[in-house]
Amino acid sequence: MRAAQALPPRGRLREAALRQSYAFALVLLVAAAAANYALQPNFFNPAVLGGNLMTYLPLLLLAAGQTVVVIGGGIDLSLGAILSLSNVIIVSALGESPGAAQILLAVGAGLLAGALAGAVNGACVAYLRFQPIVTTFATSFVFSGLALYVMPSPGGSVPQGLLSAYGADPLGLPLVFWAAVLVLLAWGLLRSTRYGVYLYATGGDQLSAFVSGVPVSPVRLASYCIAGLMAALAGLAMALSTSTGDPLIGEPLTLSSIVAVVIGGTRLSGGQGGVFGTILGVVVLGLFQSIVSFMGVPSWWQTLINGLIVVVALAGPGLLGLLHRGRRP
Amino acid sequence: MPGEVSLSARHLAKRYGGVVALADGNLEVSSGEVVALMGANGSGKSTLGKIITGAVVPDSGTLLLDGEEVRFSSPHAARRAGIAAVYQELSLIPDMTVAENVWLAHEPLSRGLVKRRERRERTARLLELFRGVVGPSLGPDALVSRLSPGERQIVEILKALSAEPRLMILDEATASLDGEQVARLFELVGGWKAQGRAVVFVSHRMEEIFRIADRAVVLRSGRTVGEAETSRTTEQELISLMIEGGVTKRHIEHPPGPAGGRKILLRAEDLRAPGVRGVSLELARGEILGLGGLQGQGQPELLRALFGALPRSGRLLLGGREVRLSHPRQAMREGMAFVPGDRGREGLLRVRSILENLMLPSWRRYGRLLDLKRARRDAERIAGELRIVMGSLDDPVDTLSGGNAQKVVLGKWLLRAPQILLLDDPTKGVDVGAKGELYAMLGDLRKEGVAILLYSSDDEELLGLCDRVLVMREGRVRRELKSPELTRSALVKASVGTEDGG
Amino acid sequence: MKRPRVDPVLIALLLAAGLFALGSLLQPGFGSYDQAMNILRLAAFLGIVAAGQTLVIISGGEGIDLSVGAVVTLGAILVFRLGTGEAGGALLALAIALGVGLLIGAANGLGITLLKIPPLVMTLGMAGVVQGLILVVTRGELRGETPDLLAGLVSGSLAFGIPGVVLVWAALGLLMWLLLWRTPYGRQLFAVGANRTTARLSGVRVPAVVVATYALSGMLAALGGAILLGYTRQVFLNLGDPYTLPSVAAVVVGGTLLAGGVGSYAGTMAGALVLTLLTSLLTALDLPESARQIVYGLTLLALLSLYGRQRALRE
Amino acid sequence: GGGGSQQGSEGGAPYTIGVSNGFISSEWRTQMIQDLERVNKEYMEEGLTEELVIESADVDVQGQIQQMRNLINQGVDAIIVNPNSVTGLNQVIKEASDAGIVVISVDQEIPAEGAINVVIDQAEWARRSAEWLVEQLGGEGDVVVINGIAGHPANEARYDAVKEVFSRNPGIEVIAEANANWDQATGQQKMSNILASETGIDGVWTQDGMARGVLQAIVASDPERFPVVVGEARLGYMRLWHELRQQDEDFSSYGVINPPGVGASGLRVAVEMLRGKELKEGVLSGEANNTIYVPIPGVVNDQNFDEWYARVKDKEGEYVLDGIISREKAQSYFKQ
Ligand SMILES: Nc1ncnc2c1ncn2[C@@H]1O[C@H](COP(=O)(O)OP(=O)(O)OP(=O)(O)O)[C@@H](O)[C@H]1O
Ligand SMILES: Nc1ncnc2c1ncn2[C@@H]1O[C@H](COP(=O)(O)OP(=O)(O)OP(=O)(O)O)[C@@H](O)[C@H]1O
Ligand SMILES: [Mg+2]
Ligand SMILES: [Mg+2]
Repeated sequence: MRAAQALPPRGRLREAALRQSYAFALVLLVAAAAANYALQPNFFNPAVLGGNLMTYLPLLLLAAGQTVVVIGGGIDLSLGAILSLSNVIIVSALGESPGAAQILLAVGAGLLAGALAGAVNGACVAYLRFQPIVTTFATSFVFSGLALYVMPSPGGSVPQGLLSAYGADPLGLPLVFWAAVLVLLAWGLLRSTRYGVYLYATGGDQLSAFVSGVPVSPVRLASYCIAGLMAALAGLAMALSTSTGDPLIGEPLTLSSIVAVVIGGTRLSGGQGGVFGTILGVVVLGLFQSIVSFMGVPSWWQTLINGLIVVVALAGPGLLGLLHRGRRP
Repeated sequence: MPGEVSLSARHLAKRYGGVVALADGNLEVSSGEVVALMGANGSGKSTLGKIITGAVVPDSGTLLLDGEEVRFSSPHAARRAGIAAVYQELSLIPDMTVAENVWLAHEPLSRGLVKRRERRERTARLLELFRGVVGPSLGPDALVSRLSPGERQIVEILKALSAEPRLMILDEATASLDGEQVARLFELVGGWKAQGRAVVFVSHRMEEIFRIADRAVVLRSGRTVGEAETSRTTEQELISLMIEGGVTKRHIEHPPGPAGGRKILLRAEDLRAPGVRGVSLELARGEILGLGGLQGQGQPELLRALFGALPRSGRLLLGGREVRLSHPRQAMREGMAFVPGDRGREGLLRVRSILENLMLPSWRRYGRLLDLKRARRDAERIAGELRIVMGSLDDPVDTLSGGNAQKVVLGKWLLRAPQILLLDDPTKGVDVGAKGELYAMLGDLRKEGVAILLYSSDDEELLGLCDRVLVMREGRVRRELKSPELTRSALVKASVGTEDGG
Repeated sequence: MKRPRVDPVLIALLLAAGLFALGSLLQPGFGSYDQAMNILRLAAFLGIVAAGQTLVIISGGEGIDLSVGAVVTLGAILVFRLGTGEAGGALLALAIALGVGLLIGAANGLGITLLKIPPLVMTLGMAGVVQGLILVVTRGELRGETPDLLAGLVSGSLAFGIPGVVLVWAALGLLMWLLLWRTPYGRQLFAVGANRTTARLSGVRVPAVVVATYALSGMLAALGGAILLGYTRQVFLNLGDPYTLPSVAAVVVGGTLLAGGVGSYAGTMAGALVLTLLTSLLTALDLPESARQIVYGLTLLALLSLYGRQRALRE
Repeated sequence: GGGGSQQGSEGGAPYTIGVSNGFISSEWRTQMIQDLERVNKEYMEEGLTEELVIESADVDVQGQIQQMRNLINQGVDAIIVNPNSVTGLNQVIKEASDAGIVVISVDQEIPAEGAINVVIDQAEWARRSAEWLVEQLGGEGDVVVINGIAGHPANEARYDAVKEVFSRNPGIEVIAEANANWDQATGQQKMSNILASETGIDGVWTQDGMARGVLQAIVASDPERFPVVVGEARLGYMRLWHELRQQDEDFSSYGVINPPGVGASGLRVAVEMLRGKELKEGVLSGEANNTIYVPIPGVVNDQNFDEWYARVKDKEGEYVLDGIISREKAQSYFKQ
């Protein structure tokens, strides 16, 4: 530690950069963007880029919520199901040609459902002390069952006005950019509150946090509620982008959200990381998929190559660590 | 100036399943008073403390604060009532900074947002209290995970202090502190006393109790069995209260010289490892070699490096043959054994049975298809030899008290009949009774020709047990002491470096 | 801390009996001998697939293996493709499948120990890679045949109408018991799950044990695939997918702690039985799919409440 | 090929055609891709098309949108898409058609503006086998239904048609119903559960992709009398059917072909459109009036079983009986 004190300014900068959990995600982002550009220069055409970024929005919202839960020391396998549930509730409540009040009501109902679903998870984990992975696996059945009950098969519609709002690009930047900025602002605010400190403390060491006076159970409960709410927002984004309700739409996103969180540098065991990294992780995952398309490999190889890229990305920090260790005397 | 305070705990009881942690805990403490809470391992001191701070719910009994009955639903509630504690198992979050930890759950706020700048400043002010006895790296922004145990202990104390408590409980808060740090803490405690705060002080170090406490309350098997003013009692009296059946020897007599000719079993030359900066030493058959010095001077790291648990450079010779140990397993094959310093985290498998803990290093000696009968016989034999007090070998090791748990850690190595035994502060948090037994055991092993390298944070122990003591400072051996130079004052001088030998 | 411990295996078995009784009350045919054997057979698949999962979860360190589904599929495909000809060919194919499963599992283990990738995402990524490999190698054309040996073993019954696969399962149970309780590996596995530092300082080569555990998990998943093939007699690209998360659930319902260091395969066997009974009961009941999912989820939650709970912060 | 050559005549050739497939873990989908590649080769040899640009991965709706965007960026002239969502791709399809790209949705009918659906009529597909089942049972009997994924549009369309057929025959009672997610192993498990707890099953209606498992379960239960089983037109199922026919003359089954070649049919339509042809009046129908229903290639029944079986029995593994419209058929949809 004394050595750290004596580091020259540049060394300290590097040290600071390395300590940022998202440093590696940033490197991946640059690399993936460069690869995309090399393979398909067209990719950075603003319209194209904007369109592509828009597709990341639901996962971005979902993974941001997942990050909060993970930092708090949990994990949520039901977020995809909550997304579906909110999605079908919003679309069903919109009805045929809703007025402004009804739109608000529908969106409100969807978000409330998401937060409530999160509260159920949180209550089971924080107060009944069930293990998070299996608990949320179990509740994911409950939520997707409810989604199926609300809307047995895809349908409904979203009014054109809302759809065009979703496609709008205020100040020439796509909505997803503003959404990311908003999410980051909200996250920054959350981190600056006492709750933010509590969240990291709880994820870092529950017992220590508890004896230090952190209300651990309410903190965990709230983290699941926030995730549920974010999943509901993702469900709304999904409704706006697909213009319909679908009871199965969220399921494939759950595990991707966890991968995005990890690639973004958040530690799965809790207490470390952040939403900024996760947003990078989401974009990186999306860019990976594009790389595979632009490489023009035969379709049979696409899944394998995509899988390998993801594994290599996950292995990156560990590989660097190995090399680093190898260099030390 | 904190207001007057008086706390009275009456007939507190707490059981965990079948274990009675506290049967009848009584304690009175009021403003301007330092009360020592004493008792053997497992006598319920920590439990009593935790009930007072709301970390544990009592099964029965009452707690009166300023004459009124209170019931704290959480440590948070207790802190609001002016009670704060330094817990025996530290309560810091490793990946947060010192400032974040100190102010956890009572951060300075403005409009709902944490005032980070103020938090830093206030932390820096608190750190001033320990200026001179901690390294310069201990600042508000340092990550707790990078601190030494002593520094963490200090952060923990500051954390309790930051709440400006009227009543402060220090549960073995000095366990990881060095002499200077203890002295500084005691200065502070004196100040608090003068300010009218009340302090409950838990320690196994008798000398500290006589230095700081006004009164001592003694627990035995979960019951308050007596109390005395420290100015009117003696160590022996307190010990006889703590231990049923009366007096135990605090130290073994200085053991007789090594049997037979001097045969070097272990020789290290210019050993370097993280925290160790070039150590050379020789350890002979039938010798107890002590490692002394202030805490955090590389002693545990040296032991680990010798045991192959830390990467190292330099030469290591066992019985004259150079070896390269890159994993503890290899050291074990060479007849080495290592009792780590943190029993719970490094010495035991807490959720597994006593049998499994004892057998862990030796399973492979029981065949490909384990001969469980033989394993059980061997485990029973060693448990008997060490007089481990337990229900059955199949109980989780968690059911044992500290001293008995430590015997399990030692026992698992004795089963392998090691030739070289490395011990990292083996009596830390072990009560006097068990300490005595451990000392006797080390004496026996020495007689059998085992070479023992012992690090202890307790100078008396080094003086009482060792043939020679190597005093370490900043990762190097600064001085070698053997009788007649091996005295208390020489040890202290060498530790703080007023007299430099290296 | 001597708590009167309720044996999770016993609870799970009682639950299974309870569910079976409930089933026969609600649905007349449910209590039949045939149905009992049928459920045992179905439970055997889940149980065999969950064997490796049990080891992985006991090994701690957030251990979980989400690649089992993909490896099950791959195992079945390999046996299907290579296991032509008579019994000798089938055994060779089986050996190759197990070997490939072992390698995949070892790769998981190396990623987790050497590269420090969290098990959940490492094995998830591996599932993607394995699925990709399957596509590259087969190009979607699944040719081959099911060795008679396997089909006979799984579907044939040896005595009292007990399906052969149930006996295979029982034998595996015995082997797992021996592995966990009577071998140095087993004891070291528990030690590694309970406390890695202690284990290392007691001479256990922790990374080796972890890699071996994931390798075993991969091998057992491949075995599960081969046995499942005996049941379906045809491979499909997503044959194993439905087993991944239920295998985790079976382990947990069987009382093994997700935190590691505590657990048993007997518990997993009972857990597999409980989950299979639950699914069967819900299939037999005349409910819309939405209600089935809700009831399944709620029941799983109720099961978790029995002993899937973590320690309280404040006792 | 340069993008946006829809209006161009043959001069725009060779055309680049993109394929977007969002689900890979099924035999049906892999065969769809193979059919596409095979048919495209035909056109390539004539210099009409380039190598296909195929995007095939397990993705969610957003991932498929990205797939399509990538195809647009690569300047393809047409996109064949098997959509993961009925309306989710509306926006990106609009983008594509604004860029002059021909979009053909295969397998799944979607209402998107700018897309032409080339599909079989799922309701009709299901109705045929349901009607056969009712007829076999003489309008009376206890029936078990094994469906695909609850909430999936194709599943709902099919089952709605079946329910409608059953409702016209009050003697038919559905005594058990399960969702086996178009997964053979799950189908086998669900069916064996039902068999163990239900007695007196007269008939089974199931969708494709699970029927072999369902039949296997029935065989394993060793029934005194086989129920009448609606099966699937897939080689795996037919092998079992073949065995059963040899053992038991009365065994009766039925499989309606659900052709993976519908993707290649879509390709044929796309090529004609790229060549500048215009669709005839009245060819399009369906809810959004943008659908070409290609004929269901056929049915395997007890009468023609041997003929079909002889034709396909040397194919590999889980071959799905197929059908691709001929070039002439495709041209017949267009004005000359
Ligand atoms: N959470 C717990 N669960 C079960 N038993 C416990 C628990 N905490 C304490 N005990 C048991 O209660 C008894 C009293 O423990 P306590 O920690 O209060 O002792 P202590 O006097 O502080 O001992 P030490 O000097 O070793 O710190 C011991 O037997 C201990 O094993
Ligand atoms: N895996 C094993 N299986 C069977 N016997 C073994 C095994 N390992 C060691 N043994 C035998 O057990 C006895 C004790 O061996 P040893 O003292 O080397 O144990 P160890 O050091 O704990 O194990 P290892 O040498 O494998 O690290 C010897 O006879 C040795 O051959
Ligand atoms: Mg204590
Ligand atoms: Mg050996």
